[in-house]
Amino acid sequence: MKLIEAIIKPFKLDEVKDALNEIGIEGITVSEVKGFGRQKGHTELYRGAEYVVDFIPKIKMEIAVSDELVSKVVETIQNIAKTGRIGDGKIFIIPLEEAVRIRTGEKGSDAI
Amino acid sequence: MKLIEAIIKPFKLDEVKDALNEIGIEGITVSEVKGFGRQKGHTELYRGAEYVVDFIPKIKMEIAVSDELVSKVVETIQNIAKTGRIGDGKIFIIPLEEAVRIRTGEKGSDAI
Amino acid sequence: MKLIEAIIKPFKLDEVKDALNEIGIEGITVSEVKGFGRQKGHTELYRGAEYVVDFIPKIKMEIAVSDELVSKVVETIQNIAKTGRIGDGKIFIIPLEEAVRIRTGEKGSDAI
Amino acid sequence: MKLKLYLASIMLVVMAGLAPIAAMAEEKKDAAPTVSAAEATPAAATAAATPAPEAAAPAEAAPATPPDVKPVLNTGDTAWMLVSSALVLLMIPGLALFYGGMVRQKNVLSTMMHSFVAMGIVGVQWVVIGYSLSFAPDLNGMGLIGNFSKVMLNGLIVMKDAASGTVEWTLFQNYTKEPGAIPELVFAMYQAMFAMITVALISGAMAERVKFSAYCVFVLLWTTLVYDPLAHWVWMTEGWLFKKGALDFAGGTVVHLSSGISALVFLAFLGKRHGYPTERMAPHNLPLTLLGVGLLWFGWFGFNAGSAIVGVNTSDAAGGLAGLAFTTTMIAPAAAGLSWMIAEWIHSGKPSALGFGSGVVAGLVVITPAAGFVQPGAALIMGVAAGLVCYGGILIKAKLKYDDSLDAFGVHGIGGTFGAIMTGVFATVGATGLLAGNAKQLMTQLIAVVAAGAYAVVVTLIITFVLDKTIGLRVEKEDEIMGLDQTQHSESGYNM
Amino acid sequence: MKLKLYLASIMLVVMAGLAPIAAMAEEKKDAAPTVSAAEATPAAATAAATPAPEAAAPAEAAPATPPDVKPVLNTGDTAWMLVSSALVLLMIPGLALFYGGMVRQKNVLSTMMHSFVAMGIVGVQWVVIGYSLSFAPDLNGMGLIGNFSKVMLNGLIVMKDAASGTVEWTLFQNYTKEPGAIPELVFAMYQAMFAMITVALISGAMAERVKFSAYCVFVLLWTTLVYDPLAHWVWMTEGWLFKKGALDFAGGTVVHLSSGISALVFLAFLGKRHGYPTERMAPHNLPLTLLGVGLLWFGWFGFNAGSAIVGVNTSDAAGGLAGLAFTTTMIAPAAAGLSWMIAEWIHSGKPSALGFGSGVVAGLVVITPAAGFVQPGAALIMGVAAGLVCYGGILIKAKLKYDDSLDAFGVHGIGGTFGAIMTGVFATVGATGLLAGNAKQLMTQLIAVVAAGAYAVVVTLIITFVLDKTIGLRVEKEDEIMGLDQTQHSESGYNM
Amino acid sequence: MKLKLYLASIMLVVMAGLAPIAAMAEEKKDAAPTVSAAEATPAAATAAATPAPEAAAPAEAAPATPPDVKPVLNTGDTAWMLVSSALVLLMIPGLALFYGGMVRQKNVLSTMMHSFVAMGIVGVQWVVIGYSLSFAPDLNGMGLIGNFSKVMLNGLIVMKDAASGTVEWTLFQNYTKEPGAIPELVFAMYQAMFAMITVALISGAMAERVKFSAYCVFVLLWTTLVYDPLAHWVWMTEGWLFKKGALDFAGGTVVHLSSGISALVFLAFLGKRHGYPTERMAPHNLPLTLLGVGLLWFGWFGFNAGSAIVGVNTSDAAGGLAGLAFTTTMIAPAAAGLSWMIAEWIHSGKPSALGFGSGVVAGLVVITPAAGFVQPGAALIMGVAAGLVCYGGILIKAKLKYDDSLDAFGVHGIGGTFGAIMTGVFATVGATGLLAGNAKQLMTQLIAVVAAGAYAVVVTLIITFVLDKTIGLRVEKEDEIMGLDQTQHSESGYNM
Ligand SMILES: Nc1ncnc2c1ncn2[C@@H]1O[C@H](COP(=O)(O)OP(=O)(O)O)[C@@H](O)[C@H]1O
Ligand SMILES: Nc1ncnc2c1ncn2[C@@H]1O[C@H](COP(=O)(O)OP(=O)(O)O)[C@@H](O)[C@H]1O
Ligand SMILES: Nc1ncnc2c1ncn2[C@@H]1O[C@H](COP(=O)(O)OP(=O)(O)O)[C@@H](O)[C@H]1O
Repeated sequence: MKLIEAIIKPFKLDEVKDALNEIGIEGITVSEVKGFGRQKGHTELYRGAEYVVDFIPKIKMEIAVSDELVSKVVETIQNIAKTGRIGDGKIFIIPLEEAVRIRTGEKGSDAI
Repeated sequence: MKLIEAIIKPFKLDEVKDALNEIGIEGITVSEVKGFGRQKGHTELYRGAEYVVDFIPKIKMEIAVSDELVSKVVETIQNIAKTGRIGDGKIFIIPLEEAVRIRTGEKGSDAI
Repeated sequence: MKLIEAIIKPFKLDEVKDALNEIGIEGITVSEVKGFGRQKGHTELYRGAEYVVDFIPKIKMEIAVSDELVSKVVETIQNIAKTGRIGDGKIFIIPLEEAVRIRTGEKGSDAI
Repeated sequence: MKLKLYLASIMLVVMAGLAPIAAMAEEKKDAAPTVSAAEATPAAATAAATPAPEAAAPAEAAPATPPDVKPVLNTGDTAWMLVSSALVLLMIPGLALFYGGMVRQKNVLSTMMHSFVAMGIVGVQWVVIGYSLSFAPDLNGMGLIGNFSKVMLNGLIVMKDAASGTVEWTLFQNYTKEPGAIPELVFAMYQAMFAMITVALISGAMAERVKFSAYCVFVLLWTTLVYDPLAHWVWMTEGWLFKKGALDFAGGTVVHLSSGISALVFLAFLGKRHGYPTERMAPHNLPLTLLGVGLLWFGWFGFNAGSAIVGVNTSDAAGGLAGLAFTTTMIAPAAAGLSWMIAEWIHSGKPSALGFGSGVVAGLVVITPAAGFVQPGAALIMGVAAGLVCYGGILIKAKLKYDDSLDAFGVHGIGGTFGAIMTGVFATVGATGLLAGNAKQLMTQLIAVVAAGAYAVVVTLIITFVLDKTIGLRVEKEDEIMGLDQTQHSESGYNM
Repeated sequence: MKLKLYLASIMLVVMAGLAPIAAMAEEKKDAAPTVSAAEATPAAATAAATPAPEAAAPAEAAPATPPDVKPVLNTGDTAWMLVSSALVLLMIPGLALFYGGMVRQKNVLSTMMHSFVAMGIVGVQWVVIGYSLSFAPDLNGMGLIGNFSKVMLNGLIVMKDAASGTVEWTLFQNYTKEPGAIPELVFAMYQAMFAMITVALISGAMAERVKFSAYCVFVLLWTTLVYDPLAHWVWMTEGWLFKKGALDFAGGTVVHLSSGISALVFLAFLGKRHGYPTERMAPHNLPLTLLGVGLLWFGWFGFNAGSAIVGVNTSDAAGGLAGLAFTTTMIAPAAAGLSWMIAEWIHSGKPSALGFGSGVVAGLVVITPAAGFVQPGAALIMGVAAGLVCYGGILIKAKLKYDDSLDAFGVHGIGGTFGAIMTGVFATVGATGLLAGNAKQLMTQLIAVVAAGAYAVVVTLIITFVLDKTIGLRVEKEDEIMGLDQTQHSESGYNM
Repeated sequence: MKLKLYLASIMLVVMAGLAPIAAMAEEKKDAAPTVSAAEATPAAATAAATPAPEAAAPAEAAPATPPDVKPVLNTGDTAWMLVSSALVLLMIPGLALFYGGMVRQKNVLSTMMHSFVAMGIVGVQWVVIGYSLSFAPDLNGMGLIGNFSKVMLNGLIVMKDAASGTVEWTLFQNYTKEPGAIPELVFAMYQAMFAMITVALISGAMAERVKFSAYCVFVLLWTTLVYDPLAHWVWMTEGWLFKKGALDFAGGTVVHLSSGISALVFLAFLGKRHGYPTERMAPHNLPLTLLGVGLLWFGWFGFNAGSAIVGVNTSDAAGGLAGLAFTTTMIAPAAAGLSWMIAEWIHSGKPSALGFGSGVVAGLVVITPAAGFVQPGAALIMGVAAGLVCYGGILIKAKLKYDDSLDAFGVHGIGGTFGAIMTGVFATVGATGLLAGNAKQLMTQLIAVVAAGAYAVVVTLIITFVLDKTIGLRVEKEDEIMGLDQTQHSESGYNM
């Protein structure tokens, strides 16, 4: 199993989620993060002072999948989340040793 | 060492934390996440419009533990966080190559 | 490649980020987390009731790096984030199997 | 549980209190001269612009009697009463914020709705029946409730003096011999706002677990069965407590005591919130709460200084008596905010913003019954005491382990009672209290407190019991954990 | 699209409506006696303290004629009008919160700025030219617009009665024969606030996508070209709709109908928000919205009860008529909040807080034109209907699929129209409506509605068309997704 | 540092300014005729309902002298002053929001508490001693401070005219010969609110680092030693600046200049926030700040239009002069909001909501001393200038690198000074300024500014120095980083 972590642009969340559902992914965990990268932030004005907001709001998705699904999931995310402009984000693939469903105690691929 | 990542129902946080403390776990890192899974969200009403809120608020706990503690921790979380109803969450076990305590520079199991 | 996860004190974020930039790290993903550990929280007063707030606000940084950079990054974070007082935080090193840049489809070290 | 024991002992005290009430009810003939005597003494620096003999008139004149002088509109008084009415209305959103900021995020809307929906329900109830029950002529001459002659605000718009050829609006009739007056509709609206806010105060005890439908029915029943009669007793010239000379300038017994004690009764049936007291239930948005405090203080100037209109010793709504009530309404909360804050500073080590704000509200509650009866110095003392007493009031909660979520009883019940009694101690303007040598007034105040409290307790017990057995008071445990916003109203306060 | 079709049919109705207008314009000579007759009948329980013969004076007295009686300052009336002016001003921040809480977080400041900047732009415009266009003597005797004699509030501070040796402020001139009056400056300020808020209401339709620069220009043009003439038509004694006897107590047609219908026109050019209606666009901060409702209700007492000053049948701003308007302004929103809430409860299964709040606003809108003309009972009926009609109004949006973000048309357009027509049905105080046997009044109301609506539609169409072709109405799609706060104002609402 | 140099030069200017003061102090005999002459000219369109000869009376009548006419309560004036007092009180929560929204989340409560606790401390201080120091008869005839005769508001409730048999409240005594008046208690309360808010304004400079205990002591000392004397100088008929003819309608020098300049002095000891100016310190909740702007504007109508009561040329609180002050208080902030916004648009590329809001406050500050003395046109010019000058004022901060967190000096210090001086330029109503040919008035204004500024600087220096050496002004660095809410008050603003 792998844990796929994808950093994407917030407004793509709904589309990506729907696409993953379509290819059979049933569970996703999402959090709001701030990204620093090549994409530059904006400036803000307050009482004559200008602040550069150097982080960009991003969405982090975590998806545990069995090995055979990895490439399909990565591909899907890539296709949908891509706008072609800087700041589209990253996908990281992390080895996952075990997964447990708390409700039933199921383990491994059954759990996800 | 392993990094244990548990997605649980928010109102179980306090209980789980206390139980982990009891079995000797001293450090935990927690964040608020949104879960998509089998459990379905609720609908909201605004001016005649109905929106389906399809994510469920969840808590993500991250706990770095030495190998021998893994099963005990997993068991504890499972026992306490379980309500038996859909949406109880998952536990993921990720390999951890190294851990460092910033304050002292200690490494490995000493650091956690 | 490794995924470096660092839990640090919030007010150190800017310094650490700048230091990492200097050693050539271009991308970082940051989130707000709550830490439970040796450092103790504060109490709050509300209408005669006292609540102990037992979590401490922390910042979690995630940085994907190629293997050769790992030690440099860990060192940098350690140096900058260290105050010497309890609660300075942890650095975790997790194996990373693959990284993908969504915009271009680049893989591996090129992607980060 | 402890709480039920507590209630039982309250009931006992109440019963004991009913004896002297019955006894004194006999001597109501004597009451009128007592009052007018108090007014005639030069020591009572009254605000009446009319000579003393006429000042006694209100008590005598039956409302059916045609006016002796043609009432003339006083635009200044009317302007002030229009404003005061609007100010009291604003207190209700103020209360919604005060309460709403103190609950957990998942219940903010449901808590605010408790106040808002009271504006809706009581707003309609008051027009249909409430004003008539409170301020129409007495139903049966016993001073217990008004008749139905003013249902639908009937008769508040009529030609009053057709004979003289001038078309006129009905003016406020309590003081038919006064040369200046306000339209009765304005008075009716001013009183409407009082009815709205009183029941909303109770909701503080129910927050975070009450069923919305049950709450709505409660609002309607409580206002009709508890508030309307109490208002008649105390503020209508024919009410039995009014005739007995009980002093309640702007609602210490009618508003605060009655709502606070009813909150306690409701709690006995409702029970504690899930997780109380172990779970951390910190206020989710204190800036909203502080804004609420600000709006409450602002609106309270209308509440107290506007009440000069019902004072026995004044002809002017916007005159010296209003000035005095305004003054004490500035002093007491300022002093109470400080005393609560300092008590907390000493007791717990830090002065909290919520503590200061709560003290301000406590000061406002305590000065309410006394606002136009006491001198600035007395207001200062009452204010300091208010902060300390109500701070103590919320500490009791931790002892007795009942769960008055937002301290409706701790602040309004205790503060209202304390204020009503202190009025009997400190009164010097237009009435005399204990310190001015009139021990009888203090006794009258005690009777009023016990009578109003007893009545509120008994009727609320019945209402709550019935609701509990029928609709049910409380949401499911699961729904409570999910939050009332989602489960009762299908929405969430914030989407940030 | 459907929306354009809808607009086309509105235009048709409007054109059809212009025929009777033209026809009835001929009989304007007859209108005056009609009004004075209505006043003379005893059935019309009017508030005039002056005998009936003098009550007809306002219609006759040309503003240039020297006053017959030396005006005397009435401090009570002045106090109430000062307060009312401040209250109406407060409605604008209230509206900013009401609207601001309902948008997504990324647009909260831009939405609030729509209301705030209207205070700036219209505040200056009103002083420079607006007041004169609205309330100066008629430009050409056709009752269409004021002349330039009061530009820069010229002449509102002068010695009025130098002969008698006393130095005096100009008093409000509509009723020169009244013995009590207020300084005209106060009247000018009261009306200034109405102008500010009216255009701000429209912004609800534009939220989350309009370009800030285009909005600013729109505010200036719309106020000058649409609002100022309409105010002259309806509220100036020389305005053609005033002379025709159209009833609009506090702005049903001038304020709500005109802004609501103009919002709809603007939408036809502006288009839907990106993602509408599939994306979830839940209100980001409902406690702010509820606070906004509270401030709006509070301020609306100034809006409606303050408007007794322009009523034909009163000499007193702070008198019985104000009391009546205050009363109906309490009743209708209370009832409408409940009826909307209950409709939603039945229709969707849950009573939402936003629903109750929206109902309150709907009730306020509907009662506005009728506030001083109807009895409490009628206000109750109108309130209940208001909640239902406007709830229906927002459901239509889902059907027709236009994107009126915050329901400026659904609440103000539909509610304003409904209220103006119902005034012709329920009026019994100082005028008579259909139910009192005067079908003609209903016809007059329909004419006023059609005329004001048609005028607003046509002129707004032109303004919007021009702006669309020049500055452009809408921000770039990317900017819209990023949020207007960041892209139009370079700031963000929250940094938490 | 630069800041200390800056202060030193201010001191120098001040010293230089003292020379002409001393010089002109000699000619105070001449001042009175100058004023009365101005009033007598027909050009000065004054609001006095009394003939000119009597208008000069206030300056003559000693407060101990029995009144020549029996004062009669004017309910309209009283109503307006009651409302104005409440409005000014509401400005303080308004300020709490305005400031509270601008700080970082961790300091929101502590910042709001700075305003709220000022209500508590000054509320009590005013009653005990403050009112007497400010408005009791002169202590030693030098016009510097009041005596102790009104301690505890003593004597404000007495029978005033026992001889005639009527019982009466003391009325406002400045104008004993006026036939209409308000209860002195109402005047005392109105002034209480001014004292509260003035010191709260200073807190803007201290936000996010001051020690709460030190702040509380500062509030008490500053109000007693700086504010009370200044109020006596400028607003009491016996004050030396009042006698000299300095114009300050509603507090340009007494309130804004004094608080702004004191803020600057405090800063010299307090130092910058940790991380300033490199760290991003963006406002955490701008909707709260905008709401604060709305409440401030609303309340400011009481602040300015209520101040007609202290004007030399009026007998009516709710009359033409109030109307004029209301008008200018609408115009100036509207214009200033726009001019600040446009300046920013041009200068930084975007018009920010905070910019517009700050402009509104700047406009309110600048028009305050002039509100009842200038025509609408002048208000427009002053408003436009206000936005530009204060926008410049905050840019200076970036240059001089002091850390006035929320621009207490930049807006109130600079705006107040500018407004006071401009009053000497534009005054035409009830007084004449430079443009009306009276250069002397401008000189008088400069003297008042320099005198008030110098006095505030010197006394604040001493207070701050003492506090710094004893309690210490500033929290520990660690506490500052953790936030004042947690470390000073043991609570947190939000738990969301
Ligand atoms: N090495 C990295 N480790 C962790 N997160 C990263 C890394 N590089 C980029 N990111 C995340 O990906 C986001 C997008 O990266 P950026 O460099 O802006 O554009 P792009 O994805 O087009 O290369 C960043 O905002 C950050 O959240
Ligand atoms: N494959 C997955 N990858 C990551 N998170 C998941 C995955 N499946 C479930 N989750 C998380 O676990 C939560 C609970 O899952 P759900 O399917 O609703 O119920 P259950 O845990 O009972 O199977 C989800 O809300 C989501 O946060
Ligand atoms: N075993 C662990 N697993 C995950 N996070 C941990 C663990 N131990 C500590 N942490 C995180 O590190 C933070 C600092 O730890 P703490 O014990 O307070 O001090 P120190 O870092 O000085 O040892 C904690 O607040 C928590 O967020």
